[in-house]
Amino acid sequence: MQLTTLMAIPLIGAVAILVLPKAKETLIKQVALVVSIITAADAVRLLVGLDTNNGGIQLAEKHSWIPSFGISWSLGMDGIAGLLIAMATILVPLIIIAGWFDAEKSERGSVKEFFTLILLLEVCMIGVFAATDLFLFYVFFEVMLVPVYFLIGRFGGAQRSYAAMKFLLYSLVGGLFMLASLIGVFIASIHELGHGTFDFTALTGLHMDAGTQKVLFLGFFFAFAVKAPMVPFHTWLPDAAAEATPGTSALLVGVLDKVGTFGMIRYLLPIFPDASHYYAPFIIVLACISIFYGALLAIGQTDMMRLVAFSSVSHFGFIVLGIFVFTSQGLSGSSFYMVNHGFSTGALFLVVGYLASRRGSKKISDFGGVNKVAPVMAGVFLISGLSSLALPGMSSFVSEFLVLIGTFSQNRWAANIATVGIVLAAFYILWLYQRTMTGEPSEEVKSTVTEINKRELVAVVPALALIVALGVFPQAALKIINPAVKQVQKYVSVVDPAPAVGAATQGNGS
Amino acid sequence: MTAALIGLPLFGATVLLLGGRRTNAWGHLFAVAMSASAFFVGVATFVSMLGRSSEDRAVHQHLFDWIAVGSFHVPFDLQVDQLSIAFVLLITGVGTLIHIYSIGYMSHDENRRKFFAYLNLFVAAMLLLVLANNYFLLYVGWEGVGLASYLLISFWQHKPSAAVAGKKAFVVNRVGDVGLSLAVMLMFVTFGTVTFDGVAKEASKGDSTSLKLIGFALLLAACGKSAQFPLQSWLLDAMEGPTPVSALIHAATMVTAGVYLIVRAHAIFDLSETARTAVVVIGAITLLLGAFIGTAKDDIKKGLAGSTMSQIGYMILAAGLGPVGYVFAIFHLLTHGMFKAGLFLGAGSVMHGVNDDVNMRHYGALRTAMKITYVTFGLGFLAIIGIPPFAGFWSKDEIIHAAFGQNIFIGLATLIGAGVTAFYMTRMMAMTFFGEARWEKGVHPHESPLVMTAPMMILAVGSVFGGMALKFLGNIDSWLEPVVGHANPANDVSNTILIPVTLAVVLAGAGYAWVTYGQRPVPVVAPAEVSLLTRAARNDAYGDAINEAVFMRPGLHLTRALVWFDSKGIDGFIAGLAGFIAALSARGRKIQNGYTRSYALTMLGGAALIAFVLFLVRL
Amino acid sequence: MKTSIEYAALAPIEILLTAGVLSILIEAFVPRIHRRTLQLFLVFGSIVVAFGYLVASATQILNGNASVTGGQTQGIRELAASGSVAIDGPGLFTQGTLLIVAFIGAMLFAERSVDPQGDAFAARASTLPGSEDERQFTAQGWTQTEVWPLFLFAVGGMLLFPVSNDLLTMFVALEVLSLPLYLLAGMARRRRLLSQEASLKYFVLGAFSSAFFLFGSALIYSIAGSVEFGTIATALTNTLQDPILLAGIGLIAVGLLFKVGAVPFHQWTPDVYQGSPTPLVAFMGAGTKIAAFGALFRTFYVAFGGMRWEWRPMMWVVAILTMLIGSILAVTQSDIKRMLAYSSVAHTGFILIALTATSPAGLSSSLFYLLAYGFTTLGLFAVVSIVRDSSGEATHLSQWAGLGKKSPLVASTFALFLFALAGIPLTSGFTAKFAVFAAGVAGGVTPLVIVAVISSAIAAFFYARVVVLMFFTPENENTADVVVPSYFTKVAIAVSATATLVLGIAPQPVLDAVVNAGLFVR
Amino acid sequence: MNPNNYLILAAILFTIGAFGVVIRRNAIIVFMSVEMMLNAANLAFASAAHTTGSLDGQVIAFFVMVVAAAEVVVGLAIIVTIFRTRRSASIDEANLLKY
Repeated sequence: MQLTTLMAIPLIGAVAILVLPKAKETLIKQVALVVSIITAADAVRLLVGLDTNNGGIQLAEKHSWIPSFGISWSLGMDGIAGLLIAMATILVPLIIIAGWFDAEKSERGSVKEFFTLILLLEVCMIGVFAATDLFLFYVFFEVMLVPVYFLIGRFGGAQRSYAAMKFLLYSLVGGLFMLASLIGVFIASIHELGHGTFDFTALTGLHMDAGTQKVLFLGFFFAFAVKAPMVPFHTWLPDAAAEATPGTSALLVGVLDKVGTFGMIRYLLPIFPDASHYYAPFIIVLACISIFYGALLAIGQTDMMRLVAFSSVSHFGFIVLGIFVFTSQGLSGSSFYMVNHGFSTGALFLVVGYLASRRGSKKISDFGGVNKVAPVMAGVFLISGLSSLALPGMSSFVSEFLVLIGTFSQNRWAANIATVGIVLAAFYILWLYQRTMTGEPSEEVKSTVTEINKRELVAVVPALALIVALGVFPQAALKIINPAVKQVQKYVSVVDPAPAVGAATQGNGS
Repeated sequence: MTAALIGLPLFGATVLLLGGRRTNAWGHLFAVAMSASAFFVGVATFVSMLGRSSEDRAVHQHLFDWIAVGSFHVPFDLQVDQLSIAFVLLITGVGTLIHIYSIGYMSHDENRRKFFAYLNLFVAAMLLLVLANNYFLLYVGWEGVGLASYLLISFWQHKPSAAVAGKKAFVVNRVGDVGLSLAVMLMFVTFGTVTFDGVAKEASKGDSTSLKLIGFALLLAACGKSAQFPLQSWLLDAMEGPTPVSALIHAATMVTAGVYLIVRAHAIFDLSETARTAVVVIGAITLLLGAFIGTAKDDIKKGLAGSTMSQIGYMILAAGLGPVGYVFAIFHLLTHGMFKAGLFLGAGSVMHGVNDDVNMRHYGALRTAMKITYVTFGLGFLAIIGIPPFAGFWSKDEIIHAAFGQNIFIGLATLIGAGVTAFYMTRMMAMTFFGEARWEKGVHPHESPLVMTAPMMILAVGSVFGGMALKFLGNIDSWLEPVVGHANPANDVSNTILIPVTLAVVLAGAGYAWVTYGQRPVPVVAPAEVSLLTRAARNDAYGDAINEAVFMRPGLHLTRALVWFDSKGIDGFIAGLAGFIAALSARGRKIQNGYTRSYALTMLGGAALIAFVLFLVRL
Repeated sequence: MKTSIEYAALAPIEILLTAGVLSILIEAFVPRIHRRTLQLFLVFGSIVVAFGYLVASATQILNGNASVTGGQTQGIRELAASGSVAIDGPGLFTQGTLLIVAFIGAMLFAERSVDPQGDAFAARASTLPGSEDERQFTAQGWTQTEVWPLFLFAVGGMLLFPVSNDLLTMFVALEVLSLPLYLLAGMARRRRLLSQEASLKYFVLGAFSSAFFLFGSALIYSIAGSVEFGTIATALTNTLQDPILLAGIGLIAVGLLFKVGAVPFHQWTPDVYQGSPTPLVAFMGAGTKIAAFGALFRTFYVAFGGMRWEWRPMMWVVAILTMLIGSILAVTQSDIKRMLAYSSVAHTGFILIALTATSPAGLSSSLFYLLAYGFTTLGLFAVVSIVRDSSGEATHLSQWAGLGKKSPLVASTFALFLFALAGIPLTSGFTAKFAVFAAGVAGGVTPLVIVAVISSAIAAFFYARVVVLMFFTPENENTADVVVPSYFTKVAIAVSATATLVLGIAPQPVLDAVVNAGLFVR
Repeated sequence: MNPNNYLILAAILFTIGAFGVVIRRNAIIVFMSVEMMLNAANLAFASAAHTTGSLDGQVIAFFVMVVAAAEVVVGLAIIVTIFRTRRSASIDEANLLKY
């Protein structure tokens, strides 16, 4: 019941806020904050409690829900899910602190509504990573859309309805195709087991023929590729990220999009091993395209939020790349990447949000010389940026390099191409810094952009601290991830390629 | 012990950065203390090494397992061997001097604390670079120094030129880093390990292709960091940074990291003829190119930067010569570290005296105004052009000698380089300290305070005796032998002929420069109508122009095209799809025309359709 | 065969029809002031009693002779009224659903505090629109209680329709349920011209379609020599290839597909939905669909089950057309009732997938779908009926802008129903869709499921658009108001919303019920 | 004689009726066309009853007449209301509801 309890905490918080009177805004905020902190603490507790020798699902719990469809409320987590849950739950309080005053700004939504939605979203985020029943996963996958839809549409910027609509329709369409495949899997399980089931472990045991796998794979992959987002299904992200409040964007890109890549590791590879192998080459190509495409478009952006969004497209290219090379380094790297990217992009979105809210504009050209008027702000911005361009010493570097080396040992060309991506990353981040932070501040900047305040600092520092800490001691996370990754490799029956000469003895290759 | 080396300056940086304004008052002193104590730790380590026999001088320190995924194991281990300690002393020694110098140089800057924090950060990163025991950990230091260099070059961020220069340095370095990443990956897939020892042990088993590729990748990395052709362009812009930075990072230490890398990876290069040749060629090109650029610069720092390029070209070339060259590469690296740092500090002192004017055409006759600077700079000058017995002579001459041993053309390249070096250094000397005063009005040249001149003097001492000390006291080649293997100079051209020849060339170059710039008056504004060559040299041999034309402009066009494609192409397609459905809907509604009879007709049609399908199936 | 009428088994139908007769008498003899109260007692009473009777008999017979075959309880199998009425699991379940729908529908009919002038129906249907006496009647606050007998007969017909086991009974039931609806459609209190037009179109086309049905039955009769489903089924097995037979099937299909509003027999739907009084639309939209689908399933599973290979392709075509055209045409609608009408067409298409699957799963899933859909429809139109401006219901979408600000509760409830239609998980709509799609894939009609997925994607757009209007668009001067209804509507909405959620979150009991309902009796 | 001819005749009548509905504007005539279709069905039933030798068909015919009568009542009621409102029995004039 531990995971159910974990999910119950924010849910109760949401209900509590619902019953609170609309006017008691501060109280509402405090409740939301406290609840989210408790949730985070509990999530971390569970994560630490994980047995690092066991790659399987832990803390498993299972309660029958809709027996006629073999659906059960079954939760559990392996290292990957655990880390992602911890990441998400840690991010939420930061978002709440950062967005302390975001709700007041909107003339539509109320504070009460805002924080209720955030907490409900947190419930879904935990659920989607903790679900070990494919159907349950799908339910959270879809239900998640609703709070985000309202968060964007009610609290977003000028183009919010358009952005919210685009986001919803993209995700729904993806989800519908996933639903079709989902049913396909269900039927397949009926044919093989005699009774339909959505239980993850049971599904991994199916022996679907390659043809069926290839077809069903596509439905899932489409949904995940839209979520992830991979080129060419990415166009919803920049709009959504640019229109939503910084906190929402951080959650959207930092956590929700991970559902796509998480789904690939957790469901695509184990349930459709043959299809995964069959499609891997195409997906690797797609990933490489995403890396470059995202980076180049990030360079071409004039809006900071959009720039960050496109940089994420590039980052997701790396994650997907690492997943579909099937090597332990690639998979671990991608899993670790998901966590780091959550923190770094989250921090970046928040800082950009601070700037935008001060200057009243997200346009890069409206800034410049911020370093002079708000050095600490500039510093935080730079650190977030550096973590996004994977500077050694930051956790993002470790994960990115793991992905690259994992790719290299499997597919040199992809690795070579992807490696060039790190140059572009350096360019778009530092160019952004140069254009916004350096030079002589304009009058508007001088008058509007004030130094980062304590609250805002408190919101980003933990994320950055974690990035650095995990950069120096990545093993802390990796030792949780590795066993889970080995499990995944077993599902796709892949062994790491041995080095050309000697030295294979050291280390545990496969 | 070893960890402390890195820890102290890192601690300094952390305190100063997190401490904020509170540390403004004592920040710079604290930083100096950290750097100095690191130096003393280094010395202590060195002494303790001397106490041991050459085999077990190397010290390894296991801190913790950094990364372990599958068979990819990277320990967070440090190692101090004869090669590293040389660097440690150079970095901490010169570093500390420059820290001290900066106290004076940056005294008026409101961000001085930050400056010292960055300096400490740099020292820490550079030490990690040379103390790591594997290529991947080295990578961390490698980009760490890149970051420090970025921060320090664009330290005066309000100057757009500085900001741009910093970004350029980092990005170009990233290009080099691609090489390092690829090298690490190749090592991992070929040997299954990325530790220095591991690779060295397995190297012999590696196939020639992989070895060659690794070599090339490492060379690319070296080019990026050490501003070698074709990645040299950033170094000249890097002079936007405060002069101490140029002295420490862009002359003495960081830019030589490439040399360190190649020497470190000697196991690879020993086995790959092709890779070595590539290194030599790159080195040769750069040493000429750099020298060439140096000849036409009126900006004293840019002139020195060009010279740095060319001097590092020498080192790279030497490193490319294989076992015979490694030692001399490091040898020259160390001497160069001393005299070039001295020269830069001198330049800084000069600028300090003339209100930060860098244009040598506004100098002249400064020898009277700032004596100490004149003397120290002069000694550095003698050292770099290789007049015996000054430091440069010993190291450079060895390289030239070894080069001739390798191949006559390479030898000639080094020889010419020596001549050109003499030319542009003499030119610089003449334009700065001799001739008539061409000072801007309102400029009253004055000597710098002791806090600045003292380091210059110490370094001047180094430029005088450094070479001899290393050669005879330290007898460096035998010292480094356990690391880089034994050098056996099988040489047909004997030094007895070569030394005079070299000297002659050097003197010729110097003499020509003296005649042109020492005797005749120097125009205050650079003459416009000059030979194509001079123009090319002034424009850094069009390095930027080429980058601009080959990468930047096409890149930006591509970006614009993609942005258009993203909105019009991909998004347009989706929007088109939606529009299409909407249009269908708008058309389809019209069928619903409100006339009951037409509805009935539709039903009849439907009945017909149904009947049709039913009968169709039956057939 | 012995001629007998099992009154017990037919009790619900009898109760409702008797109630109908009684309520006519009330109209005739009870003074006006007492009529309404009496009628309400009669209506709700009869429905409740009928429902109780239904449940009782169902459980009692289930416990009695529930024969377990093939792991699945075959449910109740009994032929009543000399085989012209089939009392079996699916039939009873459909009847139960219909009675629930009728009950909630009746509450909406009874609502009289949303419209200041009275209830949703014209004070006097006979008066000319805009005429002097209409004004007077309205002024005197007269209301028509004639709607109740019509309502009761319609319910009676609906109850009979899905259980009728021969073509004649089915035809009669069809007319009994349709004729009152034709009249009710024309009785709107406001916008009477539209209402009357709707009534006319509904009537003419309805009669037209029932003529098709009847002629089809005649053709079948001429082949099978009987109109009784069981006999037809056996008779047809040897004369598969007869063109007359195919023609008969086709014509019957036309008649029934018209009632469920399948393309290309759907064109009455938008006009009637838009023109008719909203309470009626709620009741008719849910009830007719349920009853008609019950009949459709029975006819094609029992009578023509043997020749599914003949008629399945035809259903493929119809289903595809229905799903696509329904959702595509809804995209550009600007009137909320009209938009919902088109969406109802699309949903018909989804249920047709279950029909085409021709499997037990198809049957049970459609039963669940109809129940879920019934609640959602009632809820939707109940909300529509309380969103009004001075001239009556505000059905133009632009008037819904910013409704979320004006009345968050109502708006969110409506959003819930819309999400259910769009098939967002944790709402009944999703469970239903999943069940039907699963049945479809299992039944080998995967392409239909793909089409369904695509059309759901299209449909998502216009559902989301309403949410955007209500919540993201600032309110303007012609934003409608939400009137506070009496408990009738409140409860109706509350019940529908609860059901929509429960069927989404804890659908298992109902799923068990539809599975245990078993198959049709032959 | 061949009983199928009756069916054919019925079919012809049915078709005439159907086309009547589509072609004629006057609501009354449209309505009569519908009745004609119903009666075509009746004819078919009666003749089929003869061929199959079961009386059901003829009984059904009676049922249908009753139903038709009921339909007439409702139909005329509606049509008359429309007529009184619009002063015209043309079915085409009632097309406010469309698209």
